[in-house]
Amino acid sequence: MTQIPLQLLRRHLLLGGAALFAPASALSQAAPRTGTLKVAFLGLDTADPHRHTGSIAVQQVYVEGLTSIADDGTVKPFLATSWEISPDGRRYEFKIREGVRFHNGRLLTAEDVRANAVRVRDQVRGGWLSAPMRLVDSLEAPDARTFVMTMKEPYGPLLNLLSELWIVAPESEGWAQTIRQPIGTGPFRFGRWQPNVSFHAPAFAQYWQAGLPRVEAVEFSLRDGADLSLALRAGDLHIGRIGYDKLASVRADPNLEVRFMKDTTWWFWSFNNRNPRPPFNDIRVRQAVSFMLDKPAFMRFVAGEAGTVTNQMAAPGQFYWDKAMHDADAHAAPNETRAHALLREAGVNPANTPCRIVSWQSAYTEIAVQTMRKLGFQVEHLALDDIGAQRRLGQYDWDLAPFSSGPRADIFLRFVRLMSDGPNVGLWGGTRDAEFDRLVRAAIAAVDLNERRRLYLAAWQRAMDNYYTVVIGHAPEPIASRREVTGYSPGFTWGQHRVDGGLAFGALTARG
Amino acid sequence: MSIALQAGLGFLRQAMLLAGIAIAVFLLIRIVPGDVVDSMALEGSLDDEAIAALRAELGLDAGTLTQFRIWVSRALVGDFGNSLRFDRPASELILAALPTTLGLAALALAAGLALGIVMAAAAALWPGSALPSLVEILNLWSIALPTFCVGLAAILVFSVWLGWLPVIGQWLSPVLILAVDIAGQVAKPLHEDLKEAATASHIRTARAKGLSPARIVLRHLLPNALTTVVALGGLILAGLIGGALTMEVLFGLPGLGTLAYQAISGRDYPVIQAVVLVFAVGVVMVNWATDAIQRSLDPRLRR
Amino acid sequence: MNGVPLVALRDFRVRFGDTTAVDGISLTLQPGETLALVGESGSGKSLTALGMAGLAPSAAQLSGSLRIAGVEMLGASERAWRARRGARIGMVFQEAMGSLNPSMRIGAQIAEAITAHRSLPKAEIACRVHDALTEVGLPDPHGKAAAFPHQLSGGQQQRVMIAMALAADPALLIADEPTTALDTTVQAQILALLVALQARRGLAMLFVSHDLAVVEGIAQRVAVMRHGKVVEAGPTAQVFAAPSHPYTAALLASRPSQAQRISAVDRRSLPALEIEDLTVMFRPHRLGGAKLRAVDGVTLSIAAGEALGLVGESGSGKSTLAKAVVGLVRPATGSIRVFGHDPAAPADRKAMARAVQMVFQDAAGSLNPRLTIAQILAEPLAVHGLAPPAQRRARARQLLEEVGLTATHLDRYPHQLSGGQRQRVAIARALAVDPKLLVCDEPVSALDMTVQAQVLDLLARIRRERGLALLFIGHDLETVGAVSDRIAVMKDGRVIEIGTAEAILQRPANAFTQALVAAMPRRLAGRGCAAELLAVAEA
Amino acid sequence: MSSYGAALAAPPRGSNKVGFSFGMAILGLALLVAIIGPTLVPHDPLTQELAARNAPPDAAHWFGHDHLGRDVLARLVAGTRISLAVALGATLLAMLLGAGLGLAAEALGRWPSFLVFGVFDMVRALPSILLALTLMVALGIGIIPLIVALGVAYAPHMALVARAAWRRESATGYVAAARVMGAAPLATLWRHVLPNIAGALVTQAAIIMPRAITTESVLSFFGLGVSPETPSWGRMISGASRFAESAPHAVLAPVLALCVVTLGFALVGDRLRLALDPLRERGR
Repeated sequence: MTQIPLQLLRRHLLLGGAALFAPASALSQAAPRTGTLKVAFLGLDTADPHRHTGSIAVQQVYVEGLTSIADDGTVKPFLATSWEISPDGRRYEFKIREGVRFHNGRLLTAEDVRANAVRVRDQVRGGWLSAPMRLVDSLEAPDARTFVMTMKEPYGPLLNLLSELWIVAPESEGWAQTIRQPIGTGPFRFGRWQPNVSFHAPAFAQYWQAGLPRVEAVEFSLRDGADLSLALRAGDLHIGRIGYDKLASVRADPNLEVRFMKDTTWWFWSFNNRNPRPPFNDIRVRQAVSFMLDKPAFMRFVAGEAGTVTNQMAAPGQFYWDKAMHDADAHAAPNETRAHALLREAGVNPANTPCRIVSWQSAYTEIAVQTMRKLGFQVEHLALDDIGAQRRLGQYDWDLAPFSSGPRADIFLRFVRLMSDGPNVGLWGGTRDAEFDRLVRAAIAAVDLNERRRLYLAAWQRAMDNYYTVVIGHAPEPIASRREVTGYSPGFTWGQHRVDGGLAFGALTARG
Repeated sequence: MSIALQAGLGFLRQAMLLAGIAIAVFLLIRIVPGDVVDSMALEGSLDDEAIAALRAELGLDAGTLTQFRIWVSRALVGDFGNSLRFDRPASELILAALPTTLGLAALALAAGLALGIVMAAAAALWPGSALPSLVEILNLWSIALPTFCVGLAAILVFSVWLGWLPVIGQWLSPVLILAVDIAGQVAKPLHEDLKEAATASHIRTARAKGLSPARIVLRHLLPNALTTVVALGGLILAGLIGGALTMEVLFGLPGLGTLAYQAISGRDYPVIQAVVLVFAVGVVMVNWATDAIQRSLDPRLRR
Repeated sequence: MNGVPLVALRDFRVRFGDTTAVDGISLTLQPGETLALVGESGSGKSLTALGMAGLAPSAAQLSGSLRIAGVEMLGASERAWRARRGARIGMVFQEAMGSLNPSMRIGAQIAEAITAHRSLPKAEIACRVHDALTEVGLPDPHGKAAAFPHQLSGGQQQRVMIAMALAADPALLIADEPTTALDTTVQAQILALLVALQARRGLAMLFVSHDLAVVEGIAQRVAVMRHGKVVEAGPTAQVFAAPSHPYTAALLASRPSQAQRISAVDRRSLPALEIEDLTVMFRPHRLGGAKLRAVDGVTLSIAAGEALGLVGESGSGKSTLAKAVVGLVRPATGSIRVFGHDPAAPADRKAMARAVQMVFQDAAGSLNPRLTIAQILAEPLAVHGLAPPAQRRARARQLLEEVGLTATHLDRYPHQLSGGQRQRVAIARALAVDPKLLVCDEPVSALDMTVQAQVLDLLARIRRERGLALLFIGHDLETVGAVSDRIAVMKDGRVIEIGTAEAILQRPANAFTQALVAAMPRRLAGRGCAAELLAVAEA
Repeated sequence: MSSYGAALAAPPRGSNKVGFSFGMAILGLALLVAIIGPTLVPHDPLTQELAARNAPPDAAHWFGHDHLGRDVLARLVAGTRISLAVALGATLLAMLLGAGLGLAAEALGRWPSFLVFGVFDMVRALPSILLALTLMVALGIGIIPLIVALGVAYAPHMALVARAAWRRESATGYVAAARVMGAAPLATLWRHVLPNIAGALVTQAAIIMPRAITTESVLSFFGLGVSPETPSWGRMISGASRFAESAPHAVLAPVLALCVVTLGFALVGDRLRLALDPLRERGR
């Protein structure tokens, strides 16, 4: 990941890129589709693409958005060919791509887009889009090719978030309630779905990008809990996430190739910020804990060579990452002496101080537990399943929470976690800091990109100073694919179909 | 009293049992902290207002009693409600998962019983051979080796190292593992039963008639030991319905066990209730059938 | 009686490791002859019988010589034995119910005995099964062939066993205590049947029994066994008339005699027991079943010091009556008064317990296997505070001595005692509280003949010494008659006849009582001829 | 010699005896390890040496390191204590709940018994793993919830065994004799009934204990059970199973320990069943 992509600067000024793809050549159209790609990423919980966004990996293959997050993390035109943003940053005018067909053969119009936006605004609670949708002033489709979205106030992350506003034909079964058979525009159709088992999506012959997709169908394995690396090695899967702990064994297999996602997963320890219990409300104690942290060892443990240590929510090299801030990290390496000194200074005797740690059941949480134990605290560890942890975090009767969080379509989706009214903030200690909120709000309202970056960094500096959440490091998720798969590469987010890559580009060559 | 009346009374008792289980399950689920809205909030962004609205929409904010009344009135007509996670009727999910579990249980039980009975009978026929020891070993195997340990080993050996079997979705390993486990549970008690039955007076009578050993084992010993097999089979099948859970999860088979496991960790109330009820119906039916079969096998119990 | 004997045992021994169960016996059995093998439990008689059919347990080591029709069979192959069993040797066992396969139809079980030795067409087999069932006097042979064993009565089951044993037309029938488990009237019928069949078919029969009296009417020769040895053998008449061995004499003398009857009846004071119109019902085993009326309107009384014998066959309700008397079951209607008090709802449970005690049929089951004899005898003393802890052992010893045991038994466990000794301990326990009424529920029927006599003697002596009233329950008139002043006969929950012992035994009025009297082994023996038995069989 | 004839010969005891001694030896050793083992192993079961992740056995660490660089031997030994404690606790709870409630209800009369055993029947109709799974989610993870979940799941088995023994004992001649003797019902219960029920319960306990150990490991494998760093065998298996290929020692050690101890219980339980089952033979 190199320097700040220029597009980021440009996109808000007015232009979306022009149509990226040349008209279909007769040659590529002629290439026959062969084989079924067997893949495994995240699950699929609902057939309704608007319901909530937990199934982004799977549903992107049959529905598409106006925009798409490209490999470099920038937002690109997709179902929209271009857009214009008014100078005050409130009015977005999208030009809708021509020749895009729904799976039922009907052509996409601006009115379809508007209907989808209205449905999400009025019917869907929760999800990433709920916050921007609350800020919508009006949704209009003045003509068949134009969609206009007017906001009550400027909202910087909108274009990125629109990459997850899936466009579904309003005639889809269940539109009024819950969509059961979505009719999208994606390269694959919504085929046979067996919850928890598999999802079969056959290729869409009239897909608007000529020559795509290159396989007859994709089949997602939706079983969770199974060790995918074994299935990959055995040839039962073509592409799948494997986890860092299987990296070595997968790499040793000549039939498999490992690539990394473009955005990162990040690891952090949060303190209880909503209702901190003494002595963890003392900044010196928080500091002591942070000095005890062996970030390099931790990152080596969770991600091996793939991990990098830093102190920010943006990964090193990304636009919103700051090198000076990174270099000033006091906790880049552990300092046990300082840790103990700080505790003494705060008058804390850890031996008679209970410390309740809430976490998931991943192995890395045990490092946190052992660290606190080493510091001398009486540790009580509640290792829970997803929902159990969620519930427990919401009670705010704990002291420390080691967690991780995955790739997101926009940096705002990371910052929002520390805001007073943010979604699902338990993992980050339920921070309530008016000044932090103000800085982030200013950042998303800022039309100028550098100003936005400055405000985000200021907000983050405040979070670091107060030790709300201590970032340990980042690592991209490894995705393994078998050698017979060509053309596929993992993207910035989990979405498996995007403007410049994904399953539509994947092809199968004969084995051996 | 006629068989039909007896069976009817037995059935009534089981129905009462099921009603009790339904209530218990409903209450039990309510103890579990967290609900599906928590689970949705986890994946997306839900603020407190949205969470409250969602709970109201799903009827989760109503009183327990009200929820129960609604649930019962619908469950009686086969409507267990929609899965909260999948937006699909729970009954549909169960119907989709049922064949896998039934198939797994039936195959494992058939293979296991066959192996167990043959081993026990053979060991009774040739007590001097290695067979009785083999029965003992098989029994210790099934007691000492948890199926999930064997399952892990099987995946590693047969699917990864040898590459003979697929890792997910294959049936051979789980069926074999369960079958051997069942055989071990059946063979020993049956063998002991046969040995003990061999001391019964009517076996002495059979010998006094000059019957051949094979005829005595097949015609006199096994039929009388069959009630043991049926009783054991009933117990095992009831246990197997639960034991299949481990195998299903381990081998990624889309059965009821997997469904139950995921529903429990996902707080998918309607599915949990439905699955547990289906399990309970299964166990109750098995017990009832076991009883009925035993009755029909032993002429002394027919009346 | 010449030529090759059918069975010849010479110096026949059966050993289990170091213990010798059968210790060198020599016997012969000629075709058409009936030999009775008599002895008490553990004498080796059954083992000898099983050995003759090659059915001795595999742990047994056999030695000596066993020739069947001249062929040495010791060490013969299983195949050779199989060819003889059923075809040459038929066997009938004591417990018919257990000896029949419960889950196989009777016809099939008999057919099997035929087809094991020769193949015949199906119709022929069915025909033979029918004949076999007819021959043993079973009504509706067709229906019986299709029935399961449990659908038949005990006597019918034993008839089936006999039919099965004879189905393949053997020359030798081994009958191992074939009548012991049956009611006395049925016993007589089965004996008669065996005698008739033996005569009709010219069978050789080995008749094994613990009861010398039974043997007298059916065997030409008798062999008496004790501790694995034949102590006396000879023609039946000779053995009975002039036993040469003291053990045989003891066996013969062990038949209870009326001479033991004594009377200390006190009719003036409060009766020991008064039962009026007593009915006891049992809840049905299954829901919806009819209630069982075990005791149905019984009225009787026992004066202080009197002995009442209650006789009846299994299922007659006599044991239930006994339990009601000690308060173990509650009456449905009617009243029971033990010295004027109701045992089911006693004002004072302990006082009631001191008034009436019970001796159970199954002595082994009535003694807790985890306690020593001293502990068992100390329990009533402790419950009623009859002796301070320090003296309980001494008192227990006195009680043991009273029932003819010694202090050495104090520290043993029940299973280390013989059956007779256990019953003595049970009696001692009952006597510990010094009761005035003793209820004895078949106290001797599980015991050997000589032991029976001893226990009956003991009961008589105790009664005499203590002036006890006695309710003595039994299934056999001879035993009951030996201890009772009066006898009541029960059938189907009712008392059908009651009177003095002499009256019942000499002049029974009721037809059933007459059958009971007629079936007394001594009576059978007294008539001593097969013709009489045949007459009974026909009845 | 005929085959079934041989079966007639000896009661099936001889071979058990060796097995019994062997089983007792295993259990004795396990108990010893649970009690004094942790003081003998020079390593801490929780200390992580991240540099030595999945390191194979060597002279200082006989069983090697696990995926977090912890000493496998130390964890195995500490796990023996926890696994045995969980099994014992669950079994005792099952006994208390099952036998206690069951017998109390049975003593109280027909209706209490009908109700209580109705509840037990209901619990029994749910697969124990499913029940434990639900209970664990409800109660949270940890040793005490685990003991409660397993105890509740196994209580009905204990109750049935206790009731059967109770009914059998109540029908014996010596209980009748004690009643006729005028002994108080409670005294009879204490002196004659309970000692014999205890035998049946001990036998059942020997059957339940290994099941409890196994179920603990299955629950832990599913992410329930005790908290992850707690060195129970189930947690060790579930943690190390992902590395079974690269570090087989870390998963083999707890699996073998589990198998051996269940084997010990099986061998001992088998013998106990024969020795204490009053249906078979009285007296010793």
